[in-house]
Amino acid sequence: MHELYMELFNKLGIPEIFGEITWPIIPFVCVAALLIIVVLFLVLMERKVLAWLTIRKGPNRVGPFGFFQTIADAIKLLIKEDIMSKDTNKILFTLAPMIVFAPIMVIYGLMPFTEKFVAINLAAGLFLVFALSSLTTVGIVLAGWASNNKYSLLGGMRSAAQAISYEIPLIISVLSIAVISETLNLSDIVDAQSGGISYNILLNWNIFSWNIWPAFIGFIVFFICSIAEVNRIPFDLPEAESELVSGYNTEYSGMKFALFFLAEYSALFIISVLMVTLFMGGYLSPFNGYLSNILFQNIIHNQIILNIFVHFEQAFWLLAKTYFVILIIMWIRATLPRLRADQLMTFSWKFLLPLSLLNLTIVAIVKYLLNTGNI
Amino acid sequence: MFMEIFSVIFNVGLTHYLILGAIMFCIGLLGLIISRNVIRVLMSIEILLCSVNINFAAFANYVDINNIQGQIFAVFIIAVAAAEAALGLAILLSLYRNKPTIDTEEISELKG
Amino acid sequence: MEFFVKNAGIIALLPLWVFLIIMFGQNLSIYENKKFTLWLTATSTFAGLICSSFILAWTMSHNEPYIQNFIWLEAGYIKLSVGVIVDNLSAMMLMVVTSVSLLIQIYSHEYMNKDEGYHRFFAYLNLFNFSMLGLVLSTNLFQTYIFWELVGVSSYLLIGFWFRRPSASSAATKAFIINRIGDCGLLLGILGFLFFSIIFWLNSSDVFLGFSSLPQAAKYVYAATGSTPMLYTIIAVLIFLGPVAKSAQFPLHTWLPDAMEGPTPISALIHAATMVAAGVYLIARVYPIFELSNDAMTIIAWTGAITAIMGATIAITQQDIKKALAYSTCSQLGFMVMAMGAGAYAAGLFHLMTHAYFKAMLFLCSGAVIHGLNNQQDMKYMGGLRKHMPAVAYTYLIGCLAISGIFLSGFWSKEEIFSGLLANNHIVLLIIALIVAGMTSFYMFRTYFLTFEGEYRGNEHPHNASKVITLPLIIFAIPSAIIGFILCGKFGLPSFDNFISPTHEIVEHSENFILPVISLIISLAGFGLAMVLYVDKYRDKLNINLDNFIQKVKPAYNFSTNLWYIDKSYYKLIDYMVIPVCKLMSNFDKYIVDGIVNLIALMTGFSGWVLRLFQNGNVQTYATILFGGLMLLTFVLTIYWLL
Amino acid sequence: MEVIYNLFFYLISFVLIISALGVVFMPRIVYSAVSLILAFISVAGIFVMLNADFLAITQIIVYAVGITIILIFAIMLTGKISEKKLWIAFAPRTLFAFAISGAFFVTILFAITDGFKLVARESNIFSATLPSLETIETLQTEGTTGIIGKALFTKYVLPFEVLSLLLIAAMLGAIVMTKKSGDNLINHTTKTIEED
Repeated sequence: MHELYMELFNKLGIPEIFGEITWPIIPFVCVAALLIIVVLFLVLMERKVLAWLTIRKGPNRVGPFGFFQTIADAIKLLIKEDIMSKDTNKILFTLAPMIVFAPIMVIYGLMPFTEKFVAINLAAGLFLVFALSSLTTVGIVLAGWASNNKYSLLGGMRSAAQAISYEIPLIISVLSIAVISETLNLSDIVDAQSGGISYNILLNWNIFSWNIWPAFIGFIVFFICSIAEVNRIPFDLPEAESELVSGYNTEYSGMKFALFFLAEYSALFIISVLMVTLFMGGYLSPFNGYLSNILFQNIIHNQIILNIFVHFEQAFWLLAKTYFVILIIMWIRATLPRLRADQLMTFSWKFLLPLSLLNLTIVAIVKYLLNTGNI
Repeated sequence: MFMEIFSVIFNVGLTHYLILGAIMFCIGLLGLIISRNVIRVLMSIEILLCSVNINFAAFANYVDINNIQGQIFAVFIIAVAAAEAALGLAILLSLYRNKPTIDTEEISELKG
Repeated sequence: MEFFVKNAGIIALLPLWVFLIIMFGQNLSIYENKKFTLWLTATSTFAGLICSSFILAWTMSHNEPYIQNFIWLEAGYIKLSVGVIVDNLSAMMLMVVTSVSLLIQIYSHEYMNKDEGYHRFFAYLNLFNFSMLGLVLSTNLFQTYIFWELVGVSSYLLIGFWFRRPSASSAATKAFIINRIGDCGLLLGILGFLFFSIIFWLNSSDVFLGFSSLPQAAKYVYAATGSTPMLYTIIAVLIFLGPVAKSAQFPLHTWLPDAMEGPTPISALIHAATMVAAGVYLIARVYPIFELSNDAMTIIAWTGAITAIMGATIAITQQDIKKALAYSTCSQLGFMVMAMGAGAYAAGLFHLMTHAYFKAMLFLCSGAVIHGLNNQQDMKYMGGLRKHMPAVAYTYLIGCLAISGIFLSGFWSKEEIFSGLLANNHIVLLIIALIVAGMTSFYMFRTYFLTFEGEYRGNEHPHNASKVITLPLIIFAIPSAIIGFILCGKFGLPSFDNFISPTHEIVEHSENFILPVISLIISLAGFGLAMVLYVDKYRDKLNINLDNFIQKVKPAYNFSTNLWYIDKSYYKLIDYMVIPVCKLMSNFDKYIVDGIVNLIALMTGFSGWVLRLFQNGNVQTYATILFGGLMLLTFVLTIYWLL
Repeated sequence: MEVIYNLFFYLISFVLIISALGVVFMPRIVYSAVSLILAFISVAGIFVMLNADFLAITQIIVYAVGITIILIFAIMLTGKISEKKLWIAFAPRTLFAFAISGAFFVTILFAITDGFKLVARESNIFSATLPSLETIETLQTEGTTGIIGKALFTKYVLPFEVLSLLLIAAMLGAIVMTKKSGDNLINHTTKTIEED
């Protein structure tokens, strides 16, 4: 791909250096497009799912079954007047949504959507994901402060406290994954989950070697913490409507609000992708090998085309698992009430943190025994 | 002659990083002394520590690439800096509670 | 059995753990039930006793000692180590210490039950056990010294147990200070010995100052100091100073009678059976050093002899039952040291063992009496107690018979001492020993008759001792009675001599029956004299007036009641010699040393006043000064480095 | 590639120096904090250029997030005062500070460049050159995490443990110092809520 791209520059007579500089930008362009599409779909999905769960109809006016509703919403947000109240801190008020949104966009580039579709394949990718996702907290706090509104400030402070508290069990539970697969590279983590537990028929299915089995407690902790990290019900205290109007984004409107909105839904998506990548085999199929190999190998004999099919299948598996997880998160939103602030903290420090440490200990012991061959 | 000097200056090596560290150190030092705001003093201390980290990482890269001991020391410094920031905030808050000011000109309890 | 030997250190460490547990936990609610402390202590000591018996059995069949060492600290080429030695000597001492201490702990539970310092008492007891067992198990002189001091500390703590009593606290201080004199000598001796033998230890495979190479080391030192045999004798005598203080030998014995201010179980355990015997034990351990110097041996023997006769003469006139027993202990220790000095190595240790049992029992009996009479110690107010507390009386009688050498265990050990003295041609010492034996018999039966026979002269109503008190007494009575006979080595029975000194050449006793018969006669004579003088019936019959009798020997009597004027002369010495010197030194300190210090302080104050001008209270100004200095330093160094 | 590397260095250094100066000279303390975030992220960039990926990420997670949030909290908790413009101090020490840091910089520069010599740098210890391409290749594909982890748990395990003690001590110290006297730490939150 890289050579093809460079050849293009050669043919057009542009110096190669521009090619070198622009080459790393291309994945980000793809990622940005992906992000927009995903968020548009997620918003629609959320409304439909919530409607379904609460026995309502949901959006049904724009387009067939209301499918174009979110596009209409997006247009509304874009052309809305951008209001900024008199006493806000103009610079920070503008900067905050960007600080929130930018790291999440970078995280998209780190995720292995298929075997090849990874914009940045880093050795310490997993670590970077958490570094970047914690950066959003700074933006939220700044947004709350810059709004010059006490509800916003409270929302921002709560968000910071919550993010810091829940990040610790989250990272410790993820640490167990690093222990199991002995790497921080996300693609390698996915690859380490292939192969099943034995060569027997059925037992060689990938589903049996997913990390969810050895680190089941860690998975539970991760699931709870990830809901808290993306500030969704029942952990949506930073933007609790009944207490804080709308938390840190009370004063925001128009494009800046759209950025928060975008960041929120893309964070939901990305944390689900991460969960799938770490615990549920990522883009791997749950069976032994890929279905398209089995289905088409007698029909298509060109290996390259077959590989393309395999890539699409990998993307399919990833998205299928991801949306399954998202569905559960939405289901939880429709079911559970909001927690109280002190319950939130107590739950994290007194329950999740010990649990995650327990999980890490168990995983480490099992790993040690496996490595020394005592089991 | 001019091109030679230009290439020496332009091609980045260890010296460049060390100079960068020195600049950062001097800025941090300046901030440490001239700020009137205690929080800004804390920030300046962080900049000082960062400048040291840059030097460590640079030495690790150019002198000790196989063991990267400089990076390990930088990790230690980062951890100590975190502890220092937390304690700095705690001291600041208890100071603020006893005497509601964060102006360094007004804090002179150490006067002998 | 190997297991117990390899882990012999556990015996010493168990009491330490118990000490820490009790000490740090004594305010916990679990300790409200005092039995918990007792169980903890007694179980640990019982475990120690079991281990010790296994170790004893092991040593019966092994001649080579088991030694285990860890390097403890290294200073240059000197490596000091701690470790565990298991040989016949330490096995015997382990057995004695653990068994005596177990019985005494059970006894103390009842004796100290009403005391508010119950837990403290048991904690100290465990500390003592730890240090004593550590002393016994030491592999080298250095470790011995450490535990020697620890033993002294626990003794100090226990003498001053009732520290609110001025007499007790001053007795504790006295014991501590006098022991310090001896320990100072011991340390100097050890250092002197190390100084001359350091090359030997460097070439030796043994640890520094290890006991197993001590004979060769002693020979080496003897050769090294060959030109001045005086020097070797001084070293030996300095080492002997330790035992002199710890075992209450003649010039430094004054602390032991005062130490009776502590609780009676302590007097029994520490100041009769074990700690004071540690001195004798040390003599046994470093015997190779003494053996080489005839002068040192003579000094040791004569010290022992003087102590023996002095203790005996003083004990005759004591009115306080515990004081009488204390001087008796003094005298018996003198016996042992005399035996050691005269070359009767095994006999001394044999007497140590038998003495440990019967003297512990005697003290416990006296404790029972004191307990029964609500802390009445004066024999003037006793008498006729046999009717009130028969078990105590009969065990006391057994003890008296044992110590006086009338058929029971003391007879056998004393007989060995006598024959040892005879075999080494110490006729003068033998005569002294025989006289002391007679006096022993006299004063012991005097205490017995004054306490248990005749009419009751006190005011308190005597009440009988409980079972917890009498049970240890009865158990003690068994070894007190028979242990001498069992180990005497005659009539086909096992020989203590063979057991304890397989490496030393055994002195062949001349098997005559005259000496035992003489000693028996002398003891019986003492017994008869005591009966005549102190049993009312016989006294009335022979028409003897005790007061008149005392008037007749007034100078001797005064000499004895005034404790040979030793204490008084010590006080005079301190008043007229030590205190003036101290005053002089104090004045030197006050005016010259303090003057210099004050001058320096003034200068510091002045410079502080100058420096204070820089302290305007702003931290950043300090930072400016600091970094300014750093900048100057960097600048100078850079210039220096580049040019 | 070399040119790009150099250009990136100058870009990041420029941002870093400007933002560091911003930290010191911004009139409002909140802007200083934002400027500080930028400085920290630039330092992370410098670390990436020095093949220190683990260090760069640690820099972001500890400095750019952890410490910055602490500082922003401090700004917010002392809000009333920090809104007053507390800028640089007009005191004699400010002049001294400029002189000292200037002289310091010149001295260090003098030392680093071996007396302002631009070319002859081979003679001193700083003559180290960029390591071989293979080493960089392996470092970039495998990352430095493994090396640092191994070193931390073998050679530097004692400092590492001491560091954990230090962190615990700092945490406890911070809690004790910020606790109001008479606070019941454990039930504080629930109690206030019950009172409400």
